[in-house]
Amino acid sequence: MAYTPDRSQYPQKKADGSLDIDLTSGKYLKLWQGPQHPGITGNMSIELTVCGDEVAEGRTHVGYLHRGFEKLMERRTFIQNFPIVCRICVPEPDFNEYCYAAAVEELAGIEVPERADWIRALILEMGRINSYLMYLGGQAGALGQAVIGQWSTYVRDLMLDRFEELTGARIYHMFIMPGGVRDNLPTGFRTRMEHTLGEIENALRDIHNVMFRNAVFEKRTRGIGVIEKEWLDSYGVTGPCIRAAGVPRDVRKDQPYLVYDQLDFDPVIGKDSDIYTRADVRRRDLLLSVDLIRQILSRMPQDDGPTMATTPNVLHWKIEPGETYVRGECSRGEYGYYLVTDGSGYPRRVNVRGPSYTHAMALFERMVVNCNIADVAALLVSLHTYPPEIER
Amino acid sequence: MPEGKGYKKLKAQTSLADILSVATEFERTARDFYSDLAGKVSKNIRYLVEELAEEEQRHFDLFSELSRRKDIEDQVSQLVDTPASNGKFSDCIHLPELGDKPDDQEVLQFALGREHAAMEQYHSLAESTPAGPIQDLFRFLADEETQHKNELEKLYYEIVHSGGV
Amino acid sequence: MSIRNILSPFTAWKYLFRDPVTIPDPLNDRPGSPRYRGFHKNDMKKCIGCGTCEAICQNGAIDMVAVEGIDASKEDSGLRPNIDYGRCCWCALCVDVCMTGSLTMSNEYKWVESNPDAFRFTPGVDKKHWDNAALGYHRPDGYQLTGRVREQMPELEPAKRIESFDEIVQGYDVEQAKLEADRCVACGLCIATCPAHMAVPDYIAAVRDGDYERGLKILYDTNPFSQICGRVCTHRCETVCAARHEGDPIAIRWLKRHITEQVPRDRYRAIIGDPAPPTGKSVAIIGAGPAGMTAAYDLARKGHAVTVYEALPHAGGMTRYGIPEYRLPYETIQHEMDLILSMGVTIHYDTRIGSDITMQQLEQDFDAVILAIGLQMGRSTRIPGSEHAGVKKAVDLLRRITEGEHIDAPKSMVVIGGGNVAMDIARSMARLQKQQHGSIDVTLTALEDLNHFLADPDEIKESLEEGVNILDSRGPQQCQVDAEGNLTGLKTWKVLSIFDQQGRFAPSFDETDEQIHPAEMVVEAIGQMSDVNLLGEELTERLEWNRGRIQIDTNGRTSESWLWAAGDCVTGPDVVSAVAAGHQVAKSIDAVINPVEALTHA
Amino acid sequence: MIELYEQLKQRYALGEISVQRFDLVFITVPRENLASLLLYLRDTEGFTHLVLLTAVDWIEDNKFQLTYLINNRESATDLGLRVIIDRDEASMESIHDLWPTAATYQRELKEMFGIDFPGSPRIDEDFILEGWTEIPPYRRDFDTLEYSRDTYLERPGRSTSDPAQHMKQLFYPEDKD
Repeated sequence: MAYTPDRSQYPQKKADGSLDIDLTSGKYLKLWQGPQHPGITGNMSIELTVCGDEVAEGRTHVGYLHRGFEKLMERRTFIQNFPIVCRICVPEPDFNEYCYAAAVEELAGIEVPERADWIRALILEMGRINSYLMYLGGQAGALGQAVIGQWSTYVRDLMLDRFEELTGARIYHMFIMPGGVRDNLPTGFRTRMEHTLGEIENALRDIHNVMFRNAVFEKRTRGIGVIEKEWLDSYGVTGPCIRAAGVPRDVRKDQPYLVYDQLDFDPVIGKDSDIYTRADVRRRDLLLSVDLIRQILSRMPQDDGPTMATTPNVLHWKIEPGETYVRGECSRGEYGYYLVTDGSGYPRRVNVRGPSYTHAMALFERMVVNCNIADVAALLVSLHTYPPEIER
Repeated sequence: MPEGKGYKKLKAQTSLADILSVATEFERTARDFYSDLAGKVSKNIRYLVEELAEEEQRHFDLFSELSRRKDIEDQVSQLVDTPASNGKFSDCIHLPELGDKPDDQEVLQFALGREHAAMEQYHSLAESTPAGPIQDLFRFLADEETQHKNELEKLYYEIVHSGGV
Repeated sequence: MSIRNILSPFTAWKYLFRDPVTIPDPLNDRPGSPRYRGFHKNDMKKCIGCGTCEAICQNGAIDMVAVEGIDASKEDSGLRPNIDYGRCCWCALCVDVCMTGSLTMSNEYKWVESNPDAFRFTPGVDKKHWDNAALGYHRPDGYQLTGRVREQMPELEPAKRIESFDEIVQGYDVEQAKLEADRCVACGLCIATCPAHMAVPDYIAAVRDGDYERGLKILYDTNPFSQICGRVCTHRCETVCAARHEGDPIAIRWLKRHITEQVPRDRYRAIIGDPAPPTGKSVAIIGAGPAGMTAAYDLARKGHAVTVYEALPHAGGMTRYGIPEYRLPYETIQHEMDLILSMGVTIHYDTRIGSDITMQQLEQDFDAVILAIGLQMGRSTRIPGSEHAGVKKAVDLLRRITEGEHIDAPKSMVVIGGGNVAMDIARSMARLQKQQHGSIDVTLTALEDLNHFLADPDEIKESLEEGVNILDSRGPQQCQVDAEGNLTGLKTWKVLSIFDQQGRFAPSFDETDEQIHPAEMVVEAIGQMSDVNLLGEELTERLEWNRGRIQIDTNGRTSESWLWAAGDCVTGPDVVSAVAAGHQVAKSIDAVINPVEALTHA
Repeated sequence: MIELYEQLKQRYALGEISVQRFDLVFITVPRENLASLLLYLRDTEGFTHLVLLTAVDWIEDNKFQLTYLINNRESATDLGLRVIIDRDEASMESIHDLWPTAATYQRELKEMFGIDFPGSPRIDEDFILEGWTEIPPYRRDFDTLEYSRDTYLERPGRSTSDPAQHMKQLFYPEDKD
């Protein structure tokens, strides 16, 4: 059982309910975690006000990585935007490519070849696996288990090889473009992918044994960092975070996109809503992705047909006025693009909704209160946040 | 051009120098004819006639030079190797009477007729002459005229058969 | 918590006995995948310097630079993409959009330099170790970012069009024109090739935007024969179009026509605008064809008093008297001419210089004179029998048809010639035959083989569709006349070869392959010449000539300081070249007769 | 979705509706109705998930469009509420009391578009841009290219040629226009 202290005294509150933190009292201390800190996820920092080893207040600071993508996109043509969107999320860039392409296709009225939908789903699941593998290393690392990161990096690298041979690049794939995908699967891809999936399953067995069936890990994560039921809607919680709270929300199932309505799966859920459960939901979701990839490869059209729809000449492609929102279920939750067009050759507005935007800001700031300093890193990682999708 | 007479005259000759002198005479007459014509035709097609006169002058110079050379036999057999195609030409074979004011097409047709006649003449001379330096010389002369005729023919088609819009 | 969860982590020890998974020598043992988007390659033989790669690069990483040793030509700007690897993100949009497929990527991804400027390089020019890499990203088959297929032009069906002289080409509708205009990548390679240097990408952009008034303004800035050129231009622009490398060239001519059709005719004058105030200078122009009327338009717009002398009853020159109405309706020409005349141009029809007025008179009365008399006289083969009354010249017949004269169509006829004039007369006579006899019997013989016809491929195709019997590689030998003196046909020989190695005419014939083509009429359409008799002997002698044509300088000025010459009579047959020449002489004349004005405008 | 629209119309003044997909509809609503509409939709109609809150700058009309995208997780449908507000001294009522997470969105909108949400927690705190002195950068009249030219050095030594201009210089330089 986790230790449950009496929270009634700290931090003290003012009459209006806000925290009464007087730094000169000597009771409180400012503690910065990040932007350079091993216990931080990417380029962000958290400003902690601690009382003893307990956090009284936490503030997320972002802006170390702001590139103004949404604004940049307003002065690039619809095709020119396709290579830049992937940069909004480094470890899992494909959702940007997919959501952007799908939004453009929807507003431009372009029908994508079915083959491209299958390949898109394949890529998104491959990206999800990579994202989870990176997370597992981070989650374990936040609790001192460096070896997990080494194992997951190895199998992730194998998946990067698959990305490289399919898309022509390892990190920024730039393969899903408005109109479809660039190409069919290379010859022999299925065999090599099957080998990679096998390696991933092996690695996950080891990770399960060493990380999850581990007394230390359990002690540090069970009952800690619980997302309360009533926060789920207040803080826009999605993805494994909401599924670990027992709510079977998964865009792939709820509002199936691409070919997900043709695949057999159930959303992976947990019930305790703590760090351990979220990690476990992600581990099982990873295995689900392995299964989905196998399903996709066996069910998709086996021949090499067209993968791109005919688009207008991309050099002066204009789209009628309209607005839409396209979402997908990424490894961290709901990823979505809100696209507004005005009849010109450029988007009027693009807004990127990354799950970290709510998770790492308002939700984290709520959750970190009363948290033990030593658990902050694990808590933050357990929300699986990627700062660039917060500030874009 | 008095074809029969020239043929007889050439055929009668046995010495290389004499043959050359007759041929030289041919070219001189032609040059003088064109030079004379140049003054008569309209200025816009004068270039054609002047070019023809120049060409004949070139032949004339060539023959004059040949007849002066000591090593003429070697020289001729060397030159004989140059092959020249002899494609048939059609609507220009018929020699028109050149009036006072011939147009470009008439001038060209006339010139082509002349070259053709000369070419045939040298060919037949060569055929009725036993192998040796004299035959080689006729062959050479025939090739010269053939080449010139080919050039003129190209010019003819370029000017007359321009194709239209 | 169980004992298992304490022991389980120790399974990690098994990794002690595993081989490392890292690649021992990644610099050499780790080639990029076959479709890896590595360093760029550019095939110098294919690249045309269209700059589309630069246009699509969202990083601004590409500059188009002139390269030593690569000369520009009409179909190649000579520029080559220089890529800044400090900016490139290897998205390969440049490869995808490349109009010729010259730009590709290798699977090489390692490149070490100490000089950062070395990473700005011109692929294909700066030799790199990956230039011959077999693997790397190429645009996959069937994948396209720009349209490849030309919009089909609606046309009358052959059976329908042979019934009358109605215009065959119907013109694009707005939807089609937008789609066709959309294919253009606006590289502008075509501008240099267009004799009038029309701003092609700009007016195509106007079609895309649906802004036809803007389009019309752009057209008439450079071409007062836009309606005419939109129908019958030789469209050399389309032969250098970047789109032709991996698809159909843009239908530039049809788009021009489309603009002129979309603007109501009563709006033209207002869009083009009024001419400048009068300058008090005067110019005479001989010949109301494209060259003469273009010069008239330009000079009148500059405020000069322009008088045009036309020997025939209508303006338009060869566009009217040479081109059949099914290709170019007379009322279109008339509208174009009226527009030019509305700029304040005076025209005297049925007035022949040389007989009605002399050149000397014009020299005296005007500040400058332009000779734009075209090529009105048909050439004859002068084969035996060609002097027969049944042997006609195509240009004469076409002129008579235009004038509305009744022509007795022969039951059978032969046309000699493989150019557009030959097609025009064959198709015109076929229509008359159809009207008068209900059936068509037109044989067309040409020296050239079908692949070397001077006529446009469209003309050949449409002639065949309309029932014209085309016999290629036939050399005319004789017009056959029977004992009663009636023309009975044409004798031809087979042409074995027509060009020599330099591509010059040097036909050779096979006499044994002789054919007689029965015909009541033979029409010669082998070429045209200028009727320069109007100059008079004295002026002819004074002028300098260049191989049969009046010698002009680059501005179209002759050796006589008051006389300029332009159009087919000096540059050979082509509408748009004549328009260009018209502009040229107008500019030159304006600079000479109105030097101050020209200077301030410069 | 159309039924919902008809039903809402009985109670609220609504603007135009655009049906984008069977599961996505945008409705323009007057700003004064927004809060009560959101409350109703959240508590009664099941639109419990605030997907995003963002703005579009219609500078030509001198208006901002605020888009409140809410999602009904049970019926898997999305509803976008568009509120058009004045661009001058732009200000809007905060909805952080309905969704605490909205405070983050509002803070960003304040910074990036200059739209104020009085009462929203930490609304004046810098979000991404510390020490920003220019106009709010996501406004259409902020020119990113100009800003980057003013702020950063161009790499020297680059120059490019337009193919058409280049060919003109080579083949017909005498033509002026």
